[in-house]
Amino acid sequence: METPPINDLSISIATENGTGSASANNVLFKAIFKMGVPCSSKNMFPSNIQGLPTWYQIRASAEGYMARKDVIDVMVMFNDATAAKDIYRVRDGGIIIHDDSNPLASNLKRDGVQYFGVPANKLIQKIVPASPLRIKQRNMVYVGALAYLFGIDIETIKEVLQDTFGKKPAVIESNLVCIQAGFNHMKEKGYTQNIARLQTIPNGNKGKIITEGNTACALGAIFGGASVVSWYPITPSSSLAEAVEHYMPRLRKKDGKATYAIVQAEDEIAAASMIVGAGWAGVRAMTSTSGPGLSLMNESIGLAYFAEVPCVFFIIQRGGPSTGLPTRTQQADIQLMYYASHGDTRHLILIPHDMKSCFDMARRSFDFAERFQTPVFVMMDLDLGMNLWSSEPLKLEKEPFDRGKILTAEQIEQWEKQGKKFRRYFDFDGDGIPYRTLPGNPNRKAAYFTRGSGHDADARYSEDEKDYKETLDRLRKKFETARKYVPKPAVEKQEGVKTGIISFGSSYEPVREARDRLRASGLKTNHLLLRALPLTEETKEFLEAHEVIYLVEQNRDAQMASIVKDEWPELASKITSILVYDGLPLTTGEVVRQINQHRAGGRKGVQEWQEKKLIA
Amino acid sequence: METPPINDLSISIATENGTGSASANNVLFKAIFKMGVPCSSKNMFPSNIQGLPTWYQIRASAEGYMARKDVIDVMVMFNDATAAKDIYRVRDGGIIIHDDSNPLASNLKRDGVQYFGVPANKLIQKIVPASPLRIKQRNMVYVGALAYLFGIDIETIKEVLQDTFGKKPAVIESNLVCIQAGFNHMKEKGYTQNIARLQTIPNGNKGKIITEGNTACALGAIFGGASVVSWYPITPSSSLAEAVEHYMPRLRKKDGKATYAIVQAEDEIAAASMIVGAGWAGVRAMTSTSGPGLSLMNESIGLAYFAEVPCVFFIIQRGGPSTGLPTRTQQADIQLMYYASHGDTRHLILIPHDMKSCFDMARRSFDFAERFQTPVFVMMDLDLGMNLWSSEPLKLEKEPFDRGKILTAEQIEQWEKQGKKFRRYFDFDGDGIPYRTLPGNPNRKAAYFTRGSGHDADARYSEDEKDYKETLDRLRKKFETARKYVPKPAVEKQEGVKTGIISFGSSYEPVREARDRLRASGLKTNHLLLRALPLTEETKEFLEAHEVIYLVEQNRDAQMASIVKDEWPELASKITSILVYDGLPLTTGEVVRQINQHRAGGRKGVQEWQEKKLIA
Amino acid sequence: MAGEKVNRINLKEKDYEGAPSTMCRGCGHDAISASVMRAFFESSIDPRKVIKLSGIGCSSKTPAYFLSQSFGFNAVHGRMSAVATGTNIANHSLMPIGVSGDGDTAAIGLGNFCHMMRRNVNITYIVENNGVYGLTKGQFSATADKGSVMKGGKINDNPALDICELGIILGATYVARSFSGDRKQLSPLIQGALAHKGSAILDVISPCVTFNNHEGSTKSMKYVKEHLDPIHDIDFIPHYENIEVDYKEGTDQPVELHDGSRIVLHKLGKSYDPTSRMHAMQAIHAAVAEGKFLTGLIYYDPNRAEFAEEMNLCETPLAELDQDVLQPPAEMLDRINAELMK
Amino acid sequence: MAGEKVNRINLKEKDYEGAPSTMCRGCGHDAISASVMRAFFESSIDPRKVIKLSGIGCSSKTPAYFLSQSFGFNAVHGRMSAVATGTNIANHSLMPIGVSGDGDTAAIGLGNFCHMMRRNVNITYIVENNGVYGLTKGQFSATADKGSVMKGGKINDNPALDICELGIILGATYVARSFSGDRKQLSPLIQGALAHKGSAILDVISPCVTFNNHEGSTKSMKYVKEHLDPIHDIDFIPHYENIEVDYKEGTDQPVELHDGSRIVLHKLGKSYDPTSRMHAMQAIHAAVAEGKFLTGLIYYDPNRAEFAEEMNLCETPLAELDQDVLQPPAEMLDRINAELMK
Ligand SMILES: Cc1ncc(C[n+]2csc(CCOP(=O)(O)OP(=O)(O)O)c2C)c(N)n1
Ligand SMILES: Cc1ncc(C[n+]2csc(CCOP(=O)(O)OP(=O)(O)O)c2C)c(N)n1
Ligand code: SF4
Ligand code: SF4
Ligand SMILES: [Mg+2]
Ligand SMILES: [Mg+2]
Repeated sequence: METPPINDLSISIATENGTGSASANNVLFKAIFKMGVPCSSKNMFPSNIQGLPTWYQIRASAEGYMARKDVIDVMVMFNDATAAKDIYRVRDGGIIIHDDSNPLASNLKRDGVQYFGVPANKLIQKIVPASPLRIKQRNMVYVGALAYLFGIDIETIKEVLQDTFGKKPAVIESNLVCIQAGFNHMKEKGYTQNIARLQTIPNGNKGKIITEGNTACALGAIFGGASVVSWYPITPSSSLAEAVEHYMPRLRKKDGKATYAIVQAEDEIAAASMIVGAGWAGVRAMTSTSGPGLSLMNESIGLAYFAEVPCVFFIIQRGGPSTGLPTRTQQADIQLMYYASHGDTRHLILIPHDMKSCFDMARRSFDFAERFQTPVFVMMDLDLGMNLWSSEPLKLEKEPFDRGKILTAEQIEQWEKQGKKFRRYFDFDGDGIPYRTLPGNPNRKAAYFTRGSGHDADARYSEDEKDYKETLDRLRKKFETARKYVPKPAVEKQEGVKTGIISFGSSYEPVREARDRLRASGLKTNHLLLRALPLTEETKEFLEAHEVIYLVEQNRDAQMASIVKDEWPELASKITSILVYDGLPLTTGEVVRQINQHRAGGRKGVQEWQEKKLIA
Repeated sequence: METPPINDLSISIATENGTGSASANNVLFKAIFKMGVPCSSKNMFPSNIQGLPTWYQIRASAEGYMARKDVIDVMVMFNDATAAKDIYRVRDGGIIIHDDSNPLASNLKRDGVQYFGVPANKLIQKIVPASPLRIKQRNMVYVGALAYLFGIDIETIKEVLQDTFGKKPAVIESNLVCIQAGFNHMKEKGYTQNIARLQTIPNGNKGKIITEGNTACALGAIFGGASVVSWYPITPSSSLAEAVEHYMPRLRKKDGKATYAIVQAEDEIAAASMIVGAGWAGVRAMTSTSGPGLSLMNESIGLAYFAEVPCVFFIIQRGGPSTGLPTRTQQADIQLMYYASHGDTRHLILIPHDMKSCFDMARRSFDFAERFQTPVFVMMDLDLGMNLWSSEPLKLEKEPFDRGKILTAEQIEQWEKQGKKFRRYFDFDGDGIPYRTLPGNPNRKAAYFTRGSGHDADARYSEDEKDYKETLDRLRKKFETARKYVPKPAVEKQEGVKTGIISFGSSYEPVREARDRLRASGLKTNHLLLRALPLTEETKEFLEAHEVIYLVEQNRDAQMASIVKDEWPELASKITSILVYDGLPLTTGEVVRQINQHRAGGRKGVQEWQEKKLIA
Repeated sequence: MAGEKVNRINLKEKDYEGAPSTMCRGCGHDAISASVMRAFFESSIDPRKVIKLSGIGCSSKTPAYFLSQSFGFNAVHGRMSAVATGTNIANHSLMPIGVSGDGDTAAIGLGNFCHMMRRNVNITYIVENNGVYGLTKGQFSATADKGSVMKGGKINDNPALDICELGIILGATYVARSFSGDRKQLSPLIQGALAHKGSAILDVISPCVTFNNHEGSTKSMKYVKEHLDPIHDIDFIPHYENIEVDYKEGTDQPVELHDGSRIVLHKLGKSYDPTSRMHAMQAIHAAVAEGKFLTGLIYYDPNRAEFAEEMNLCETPLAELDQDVLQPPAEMLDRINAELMK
Repeated sequence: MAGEKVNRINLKEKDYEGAPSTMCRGCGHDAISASVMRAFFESSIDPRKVIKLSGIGCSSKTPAYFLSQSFGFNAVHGRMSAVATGTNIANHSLMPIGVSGDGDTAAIGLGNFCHMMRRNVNITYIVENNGVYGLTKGQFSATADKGSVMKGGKINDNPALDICELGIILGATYVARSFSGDRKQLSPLIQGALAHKGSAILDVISPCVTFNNHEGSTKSMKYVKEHLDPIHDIDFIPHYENIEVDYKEGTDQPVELHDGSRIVLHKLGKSYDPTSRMHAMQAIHAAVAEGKFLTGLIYYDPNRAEFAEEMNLCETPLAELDQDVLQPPAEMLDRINAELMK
């Protein structure tokens, strides 16, 4: 019997939410991580609190691929409601683990897979004292079963329990008993499998952290000096604001007093209006929301754009339109962010793709907002924001805040000595960025009247057509200036390669793996990682340098492609969109599948294919 | 002395708002119209109620051009606040009419123009009894003065007064006295001028109506069966809702009871939500708003899109972003309408360009909304909506309402006999359009549960990835189906002509005149009038058929061009955008100027020029 | 057997049922749904004449769990009141029942809610009031008591907004409060609301078993607390029983919530006259002063016309009018054209 | 001469002036601006310590017409209360004065307005209440009296929303009403509001000379009416005088508006105790019952802490903190990294 692959495994755990599986899954994932095995997890949870199906998919990958694996090797079938479908989610030759306290229903039998039963229910009756908590412990049983089958040693699991519940020995105990029971049961039955084994890699994950993008953003914002945070709860953005609430008290107290203010607003319009007020008053202000909130914030965003007030919007994208799928992932709010609000508006967008860039861009977003005196978006999605990602530790670049062009009372005086007078909306430097003063500035010439209505360079009310056009042109010029400042795309390029792939955000990881697979199958590709809007020269050059460009995005309407077309139509016609929008974290396989499909059909085939796809 | 040009004249009347000039201007305009002379007027009013500058520009054009004329022949200088600027708005050789009750200030003198004084203030002291009304009558004096100078005979004016104030003889009297006084004064002084004369054209305007686009839309909506109207006041859209309020009682009563309901909502979010509720309940529902309201409506629009509820949004565009210039015109909400709300959304937009199309499209908009079970936008702008346009009479096409796919109780029964069961969101016909039932349908199988969250073909709550993707794909397919239904562009085409112009909405009239001027100067152009989104094949063919295409739009960011680029990037790269966005009604001259500028620079020059323009 | 019992229109109780609930076990919202079904059954209302409306939240999901033969519209967050206003004038012959939450109604939806009541739009509007945002995992809502403690220890420092007080001063014409577990009081109150033409507001205290967590909680369910792991406790929800109460008019009823905290209900007595605004306000204030929740029909105005009536709409619902009624004759347009020629 | 008179901080009255007004002549809003300037002058407040806020409307334009040395923010329609909440926590050392209208506050802004008061955000919030949307040409607002007639003859059939009543039940801590022309009463009330820490709501009746048009109007200004042409009468606005009143505490004052209609003001007496919620509500109801507007300081709560205080903010305004305070040391991040490794 040949030796099984090492550390290459995907496990999907199907349970009902509210039954306590999350902590079991967490223990399992952390244990694999502690073994030093590169691993990732994707949590596919429902939009309610208790009683609906939820899946937790863990991937162990010797090569260190973090994307959701497209095949499932092992299915933990602990939810009767979805069992009939779940048995077909596992690959041929895969394994199904089920609770055989009762015999397996006939409709849950299929060929080509191995069934392992573990009588979790029966076991907990014995070992867990009667209490509402019992069902919860049932989940720990499959942890033990998996540990035995794939070789996670109990010691590692103990360490994880220690790390997590250190302060609650009772919890450690009761969990361990159940894990042990699952482990022993498999052992006694002498179950074996040969599809994969997990093997400790010494120092494999040494120095690595595990966190969610929302946490990384929250920390970045705090270290970036965010001082007013106003938000309204909405999945999947709440956990960002709540992480800020969690860390602020430790990080931002001054002799017992807060150097920050967090407001749970009454709605998103209020949240946005509050940070516009706060940004105008001179603090670094932020909010976090998702699609529906973004729609509601449109008017306030336009006010910030036209009155030139710095503020930061963290947008954690979820399945739209409307309420859509609140607990599923998507990248379909791109155009709404970029063109947000009525009238001629264009906005700056930062696009993180991993934990480090979440932290760094969150921190820098306030520099951009203040430098350009405009709303700045940090574009996230549920996969990046709410799933666990392993990463190098977050690092604080020691650099001064860029507060942009703020004039103090003294500076105004000096200006006057030079015969120069403060004019709020005058383009002194020819870059479209005016100077601002902050309320409370004691200089009698510092005050100005801000408005969302027409104004002249001195912030006076004006309906004059020249004043109006000048303002619009300067705002556009400011936007053009920003192109030189925003983070440049990261390009991986080999001479002579004619196929390019463009990706951004949470698509980066699956695309990275897809490129390896394509290379293996004979297709070399270059890659450009978009990290910000507006687009920059690098992207233009990348388009010029390749014959076919695949632009991968997680939406239906090729929204990013549309923005590229707007900039360089003649080049953009080379683009073939890879569109995935089923709400699940993007898989490598889907990217590869679509790219191969195009190549099969050739360029024309591609168009047909896209046509078909759009209306398929 | 050579004879002056006949019926080719532009008069700009500068006054202060709230002083009663509007009725004087109205009398003057109507009088010229009654003479049979083709004429148009543009009202440039401030965003307050009393005391700010306002200009009323009348154009008489023998050739029947209705666009704002780029040169002003006569300036009625009745507002001291703007006089210093106004004297330079009039062309060299033009005429300035001023109130010489007091001597003309030296800073108001300039060369190259004729000054005619009329002591309006002094005159009204004599002829109008003391009352707050006196100042108002002062305006009638310049009406008389102009009548004398350009040959409007007093009889015609009397008729107009009769038409307008028929029920108030006192008003007719008091106005006439002042007009006469102005007339006589010029006569006594023996003033003459030679720049233009107005001459009666028998039956010139016979059978023509004068109205505003908002009125035409209101009538169209009423005749289209609009039954629930919910709106929140905002310039320049209020007059549309108010016209509906004005006409409904006459047109839509059934034995004393209303067959309609009009609600002045508490805000735009409520207005939009109300019509979504009403559309779902089965009536033809509409709202009207402008930029800020559109921004606020984004969430409800997304709900209507995803839950597939018919409703109509009249968007009267004004100067943005934010509060911007509420009383100035623009076409800068195009992208926000087309992509409104978060997630993957695309919307149907109808684009009227004259009074007839305002009426027809407003009426048809409900057919499209119900046929496609989706929000429909009617894209207007302030120039089209609030200025007076002369037009052929509005005509009611006798055609049945298209209520789309609505199933009655009986139909459901029949279906069942055929073994077919009603499924709210199932694509029975392969066109992406499902069948719907209306609340109150007595068939026990008729009811369904509507939601903005994920659902399956039977309107059941679903988070399943296949259900979700199927819904998104069907919605896109429905949108593609709509391409075959929406109004096609109107194309004026000559073989062999290589230059094309694309325009839409209020740009049509200036472009029509611009094409004549360009032809005169040797450039033949073909023209395509966009009348709806999504774009259709005709536009593609037009792009293919021409070497250079000028796309005229009244915004900064070439928003319509961006949508064209999104459809056909390789063709769109031929487009050169003509962008005008100073908030004033588009002039022929500006269109011609920009086109010639491009041709001078050639294709390359064009790009540079646009670059410059964007960041100028 | 309930299954056999039929009402005046020959429908069984199960004819008023809906899809299976997805609420947490023991959630007050399910108890309210039960009272809603009971009320419709008792009042013998034809489900096909009813429309169900809601916003977004756990509470707003519940209309899917009763009256499956009725049309339903689960709108967006906070907009049920505006959507209801629209459906109401579009078809005034339908009977609207709306279910919302304290977040949906008193936070994002507050403005629209107030204006709906000002217009006295005809609706039975139930606020399933648990003081938290359940669906987004337990943040405070505007009706949370000042000083109450959230899972995680955060303390609420804003005063609670009183839905009934608001209803009374804004023009609602039927204002009542009850408790989710008091079916004997609640379902008649709902029947009354359904019979009433105008805005009938029911503020129903409905404990959230998962996130309601007042200081009392430390005292309660010791064992569970100790053994719940701190990070993931929201991931596990013990199976609670619905709390039922049954007490006399004019009396107090202390209620122990799932987390061990206590509230006191006071049921209005027979003598109480609900037709005076000032009395109603005073009664509420008095109860609050004693730390009690007043329950029962607190305010009632039988005289004010509902919105659709104020609009002077024709008998036939607008939604049922045909083109021949909706489209004026062409001659009318000609007449208007003539006017526009002057 | 006023010009020479200086206050405690050596500023002249003209140091409190702003740009020329663009209101209609005789508009109540201008009279209120005058009282605002007077109040700031009398209280000797440094304009550089003040921020002016507003929404959208004629009323909301007025902050440009006073205190030109103060920073100002004319926000979007209905959002002043939320913007003010943000500015307040960003820099609690500034003194915010907000001017809004009845449309801005009671229609589109109602929800945010209520929540601002619930939080007791520190602000002097003036509602220039004319019962109409002035800037959009005279539609009814939510504070228009039921039954009042609009230019064009439309009749309002919704009850008027009472800003003061709302303020009292939602937690505002200083609630007063006055009349634009009553400078003697108004400017001290404003001074009191400026001195108060918390949400101070002033509901100031401020006649719109152009669009206020109650039934009384037929009786009034006969000559003008007859000679105004029907279509364009909004295009002409006769020059009205501002209506001034001056009357004793505890007495009534009938006021004839520009269009001939009449309202009756009743000024609270010295004996009145504003610190009881219930009394305040009763006083308002009593006056309404007699068809009068109660004026004066109706409710006052000196004890409740303002929002910024509840937030436990540091002395230095957040807006004045530097990077060394705002950015935690790198070691803190290392510690967190360590935690995230478990
Ligand atoms: C515009 C918008 N903002 C935020 C959300 C997220 N959200 C969903 S439910 C909810 C609050 C629900 O609270 P409540 O109305 O009290 O209902 P409960 O769950 O407590 O019954 C929120 C904020 C949303 N769906 N839409
Ligand atoms: C979002 C939005 N909707 C509508 C408008 C149009 N609008 C401007 S002012 C106003 C109402 C003003 O009424 P009020 O607040 O009472 O002020 P007043 O003019 O009466 O002093 C409206 C509806 C707007 N500017 N923004
Ligand atoms: S979270 Fe609370 S409100 Fe929501 S279903 Fe569970 S118990 Fe009910
Ligand atoms: S319209 Fe009314 S509110 Fe506005 S400025 Fe004129 S008088 Fe004042
Ligand atoms: Mg709740
Ligand atoms: Mg007003």
